[in-house]
Amino acid sequence: MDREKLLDIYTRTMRCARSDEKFRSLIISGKLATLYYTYRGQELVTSAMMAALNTDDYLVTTYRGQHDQIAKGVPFDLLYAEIAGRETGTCKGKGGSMHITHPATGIMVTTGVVGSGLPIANGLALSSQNTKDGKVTVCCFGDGATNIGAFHEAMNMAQVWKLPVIFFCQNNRYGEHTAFADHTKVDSIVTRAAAYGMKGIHVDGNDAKAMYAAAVEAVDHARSGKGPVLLEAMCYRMMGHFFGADFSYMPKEHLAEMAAEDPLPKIRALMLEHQFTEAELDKIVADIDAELDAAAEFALASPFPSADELRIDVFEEEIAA
Amino acid sequence: MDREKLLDIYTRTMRCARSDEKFRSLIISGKLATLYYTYRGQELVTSAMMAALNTDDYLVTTYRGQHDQIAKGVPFDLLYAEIAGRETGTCKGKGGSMHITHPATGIMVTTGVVGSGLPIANGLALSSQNTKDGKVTVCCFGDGATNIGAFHEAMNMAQVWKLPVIFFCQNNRYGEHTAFADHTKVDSIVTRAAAYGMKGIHVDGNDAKAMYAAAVEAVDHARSGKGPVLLEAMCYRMMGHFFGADFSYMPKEHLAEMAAEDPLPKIRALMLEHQFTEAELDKIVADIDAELDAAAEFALASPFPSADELRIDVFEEEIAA
Amino acid sequence: MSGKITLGAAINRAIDECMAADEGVILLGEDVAAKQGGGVFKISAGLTEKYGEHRIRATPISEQAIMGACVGAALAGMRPIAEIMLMNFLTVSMDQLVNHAAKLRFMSGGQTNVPLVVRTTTGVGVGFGGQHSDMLEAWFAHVPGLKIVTPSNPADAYGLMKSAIACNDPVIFIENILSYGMTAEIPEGYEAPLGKAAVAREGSDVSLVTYGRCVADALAVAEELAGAGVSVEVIDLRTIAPYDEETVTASVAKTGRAVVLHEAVKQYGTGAEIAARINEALFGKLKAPVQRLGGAFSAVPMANALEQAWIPTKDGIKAAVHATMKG
Amino acid sequence: MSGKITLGAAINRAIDECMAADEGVILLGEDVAAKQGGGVFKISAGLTEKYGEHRIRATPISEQAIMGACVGAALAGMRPIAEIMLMNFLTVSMDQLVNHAAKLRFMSGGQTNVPLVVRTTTGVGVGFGGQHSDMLEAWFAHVPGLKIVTPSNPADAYGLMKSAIACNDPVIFIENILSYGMTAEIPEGYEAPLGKAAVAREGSDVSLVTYGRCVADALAVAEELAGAGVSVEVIDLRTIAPYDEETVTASVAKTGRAVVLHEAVKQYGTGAEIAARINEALFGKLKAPVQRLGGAFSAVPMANALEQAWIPTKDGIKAAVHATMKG
Ligand SMILES: Cc1ncc(C[n+]2csc(CCOP(=O)(O)OP(=O)(O)O)c2C)c(N)n1
Ligand SMILES: Cc1ncc(C[n+]2csc(CCOP(=O)(O)OP(=O)(O)O)c2C)c(N)n1
Ligand SMILES: [Mg+2]
Ligand SMILES: [Mg+2]
Repeated sequence: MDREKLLDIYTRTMRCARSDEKFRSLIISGKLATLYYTYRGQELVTSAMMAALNTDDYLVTTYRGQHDQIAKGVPFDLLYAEIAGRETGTCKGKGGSMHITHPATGIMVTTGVVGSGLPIANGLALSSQNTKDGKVTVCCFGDGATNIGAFHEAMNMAQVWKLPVIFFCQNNRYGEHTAFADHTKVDSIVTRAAAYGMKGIHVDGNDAKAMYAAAVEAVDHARSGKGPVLLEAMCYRMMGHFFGADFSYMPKEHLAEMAAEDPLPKIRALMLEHQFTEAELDKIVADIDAELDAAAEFALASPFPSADELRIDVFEEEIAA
Repeated sequence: MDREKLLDIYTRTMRCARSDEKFRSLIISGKLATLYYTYRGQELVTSAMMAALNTDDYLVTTYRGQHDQIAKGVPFDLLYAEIAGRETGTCKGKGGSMHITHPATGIMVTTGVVGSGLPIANGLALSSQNTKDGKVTVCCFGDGATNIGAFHEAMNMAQVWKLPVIFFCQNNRYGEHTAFADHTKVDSIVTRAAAYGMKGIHVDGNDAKAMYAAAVEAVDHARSGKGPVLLEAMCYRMMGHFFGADFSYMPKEHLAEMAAEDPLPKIRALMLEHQFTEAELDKIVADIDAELDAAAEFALASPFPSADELRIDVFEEEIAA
Repeated sequence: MSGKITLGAAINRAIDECMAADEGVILLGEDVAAKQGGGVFKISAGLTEKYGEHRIRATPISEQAIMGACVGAALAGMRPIAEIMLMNFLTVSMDQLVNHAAKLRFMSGGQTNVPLVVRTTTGVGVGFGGQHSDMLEAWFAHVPGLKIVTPSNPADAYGLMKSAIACNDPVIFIENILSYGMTAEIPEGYEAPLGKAAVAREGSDVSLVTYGRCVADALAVAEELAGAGVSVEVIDLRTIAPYDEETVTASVAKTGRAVVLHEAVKQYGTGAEIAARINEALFGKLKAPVQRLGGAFSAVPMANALEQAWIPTKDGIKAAVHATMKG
Repeated sequence: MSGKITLGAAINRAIDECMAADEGVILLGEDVAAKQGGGVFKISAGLTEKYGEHRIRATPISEQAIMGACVGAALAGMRPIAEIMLMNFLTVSMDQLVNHAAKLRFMSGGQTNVPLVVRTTTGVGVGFGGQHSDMLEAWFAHVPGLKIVTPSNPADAYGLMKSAIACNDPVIFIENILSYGMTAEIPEGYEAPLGKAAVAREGSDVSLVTYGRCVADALAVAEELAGAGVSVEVIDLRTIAPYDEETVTASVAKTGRAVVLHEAVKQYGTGAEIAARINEALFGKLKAPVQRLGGAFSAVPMANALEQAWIPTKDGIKAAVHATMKG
């Protein structure tokens, strides 16, 4: 992997990491009251994936997908305004953190219903297949989502039609409070690809090089018309199901393993190995923090949507007051 | 397989076969007007399966499950009355051919919604697991049903809980007008068992000995507490999706292959091999036909349900007129 | 475009014309392609030959995936038509339809929209029993973001389908198995805009508000009662929701009497909302209580004897009209 | 049983007592067992320790399988409770609930029945947005075979849950996230039978018919208006469907004025059926048009500013009551 790409992945990773810090500090300080599904521990898996995509490739993600959206390129100011419920947000405050949409960066759907993104991703990919626009669609979801019917139906249909879609399972080993081994009796989600005759890739998502290589392999496969891919990236959810939620149900051994696999120190070490200087890295982080401060300020200073918005966007035509 | 068991399987098979003939003749002659999903070609697979069960084991089947119900033991007279929409039917005529229920022979649900039987079968098996009543639950469904979400959710849950349930896929190679290869990109449904860590068995359902051995293996596994089994029995749907429906979409080669695999001549030949005489076999068929004639007569002579039935069985308490 | 055609053929013609005009119009559903014979009810017969399997896509039995794929394709700018074989099977795809198709325009603040048509058929009186006959339009009417239409005749089947495909929001297009065979000529350039009811028959004594297959019964009853000196105005809503309240209110304001009729279960059916609004709009001006007619409060029974007792009959409709005349 | 407890704890107590009394009572749902902390809302806390993992079963994320397993267990004679974390997720299990749980008693001619309780929670005002806040009771009220209850206070949460578990037919038990914290003492041996409304406050001028979380707002408004000389009778339906029409009709017959209030979207909500029946029962006897209040006609917005504008407010309720007093 060349230094430029590594820098790209590092930058996306730190944008995710710093934003997560920022959101949590805004919530703790009471400046922001919102349900926030922190993705702490999953910054690198998605950054390496998005670094293998074009901006106009489609993304479908979940309530926990702020890292996916940031790595895909959603502007901080619009994201922060949306999560703060302001009219300047990506969705005028109507969607909120669970429903970020930003077509300009290919973010077509963020769903709060587990597994529901996969069938929709097929439709985006179907349109690319018919219009030959060359796009691939990446659909992010978790390990727990692989036990719901929509996953199964979408996997099979994608393979039947050889759709250019990548089912990107960020296996963080927990679905809410339930450990992977308690909801699934196979060692790896990728086993399920075989049930559809689909290409499957299993990778340690916190290994930047392996993760990026897997992402490129998946994207090349899908973009070249060879069909869908199930890409399972192993990672950890380093906090509770949502920020503030207790996670005492995680065993000590798991917490220790998790701490050892924290992607942030790992990627920083990798950068230094590649002759990036501490100063260079700190500068990147400082710039991101400045951008985040401005975004938060913009968001919190923005007006709330007016009640008229309840009559707008229900249908194309506005509903009479 | 001992002669007695073979005779048992033959008898069940012929009960299915003769009843199918009878229904079709009643429909053709205009004596009966109903939507009838003939199972022609699938008589043996289910007879060998049911011969491995006890009468009080649970059965869940589909709109096409008349053969499953007959092989399980539902009395002809109640079955015919139900399908004729009479108050003397298993369900007082309220259910009809798609919803035969007969708890006395373990027939708990017949569903018209593809795939919906599997989650329900888990519940029946769960009750056996908790009450330790020693029963196993057999759930019949087709190849097409294996692409719907309910199949996936039920398979995974059954394995997570090691439920005493047998998912009995009668792979007749078509889902309505769609050929197996056009809706599924794996050679065999049993491949999917591995996606759940479940035991899977694939068998030529028209080979009586192999089919019965597979059924026994599955039942022993489930009943002994080792967990669920996905049993895929290959067979053919020798007519259209429902009786009278065109099936010109089936390729010539398929029709030829199908004719060569007709289970009825095959099992008769097998009986003769086992020193049963033509006379013995004909006597069995004659007795079945007599029973069927009586059943049809009983059904068609029975009264229609009264309109009051619309207020009964909605809730436990009758609805006021 | 001359000569009588069936209601089924009228739907096929509308889809055909839209597919010819716009590459983005596609059809997804079980058995819909040529290889499977153009659908169980043959509504898409002949379309694969013209537009190819990439636009007429026969699917696995996967209603969630069908609906979801259509939602995604619509988000990307296509105009997908999802065929859900029977209305009861919509129960399998409610999440995609209700939590996604209906809400994405709103939740995205108008950045995306879902120009989707969901074709589905159903109907009581076919002998399909409890899991294949339900009319569930009241559920969808309760969901902001969804439009629901149903044709009572071939011309409207053609016109409403063209309007539904042209609509930039999700539209549920309800077909009735028993209506497929109705034949009529489609007037050249016939149009049936969404949200506009049709006065199927003018009258002065009682307004009979209905839609879909029931319209035929309503017209038959109106004809018969005309003989008996009762003038019944029949309103065919065509768009079930959001419905043409203006036309309904105007009619009832004129007659002072209303009967609301549908095949769906009466309780909590669309008739409840229509009756409630009539009462709100014309409080004190009605000559009699609004009469509501609908299916019985039970699952649809399979036995023909019971099924016929389940649906509103012409005699029942007559009785309801007479009841309003007492006031 | 003395001392104040929360509504959540009251539900837990009812389930606990039923589990102690009957081996057949089991609970299935995501994260419900001890290992997962007794559910996201901790309603099943402590039960696994008492009754074991074979009766308190944490499930994979599979609502169809959860509902189906409960249907099957119920058919076999158990009394399962399905916890569907949030009401919107019922959209994933509609087939099992509507085509199976609700219909099997009827379709089997009474040979089988489904003593199932579906627990689910929801609520507007929590900031959960478009896919986690819906009130869908009107859908289920339209389905013959289903009963729907919702408690407005801890005592009824306890009493209704015990009645629901004892019922031999499927009951949907709707909880409201914002009500879990309400505290009260549960009277010794308190009972809340299905199908019986409660007159939460007697009054003579206007009948305010509502249920669930809205009851608290209704009572607050009634108290306030009492000062202004308007006597409001508050009816808490408790069983949303089939509802206690006798109590509602008697109350409105007395007051001559009615306001129907719920959090669900107003259009095609349960209020439409209730208003329609009030008009049918008391035609010509009402002093004013029945007023209906419900959620706005849009998806539930996430922004708090919009969410507060979406739900019926106390001011809105007051205005509706005053509107009826004009008549
Ligand atoms: C259909 C459905 N059921 C339940 C939920 C509640 N829920 C929200 S997140 C979640 C866990 C999902 O786990 P996983 O798929 O592993 O994703 P992660 O949260 O770990 O990223 C659950 C059960 C939901 N949103 N949708
Ligand atoms: C959810 C659902 N979708 C569609 C249908 C319509 N339908 C009835 S039978 C059938 C084909 C089922 O094929 P398979 O599972 O192979 O069973 P077989 O009919 O071959 O026995 C379909 C699509 C249905 N009943 N339920
Ligand atoms: Mg997870
Ligand atoms: Mg088949």
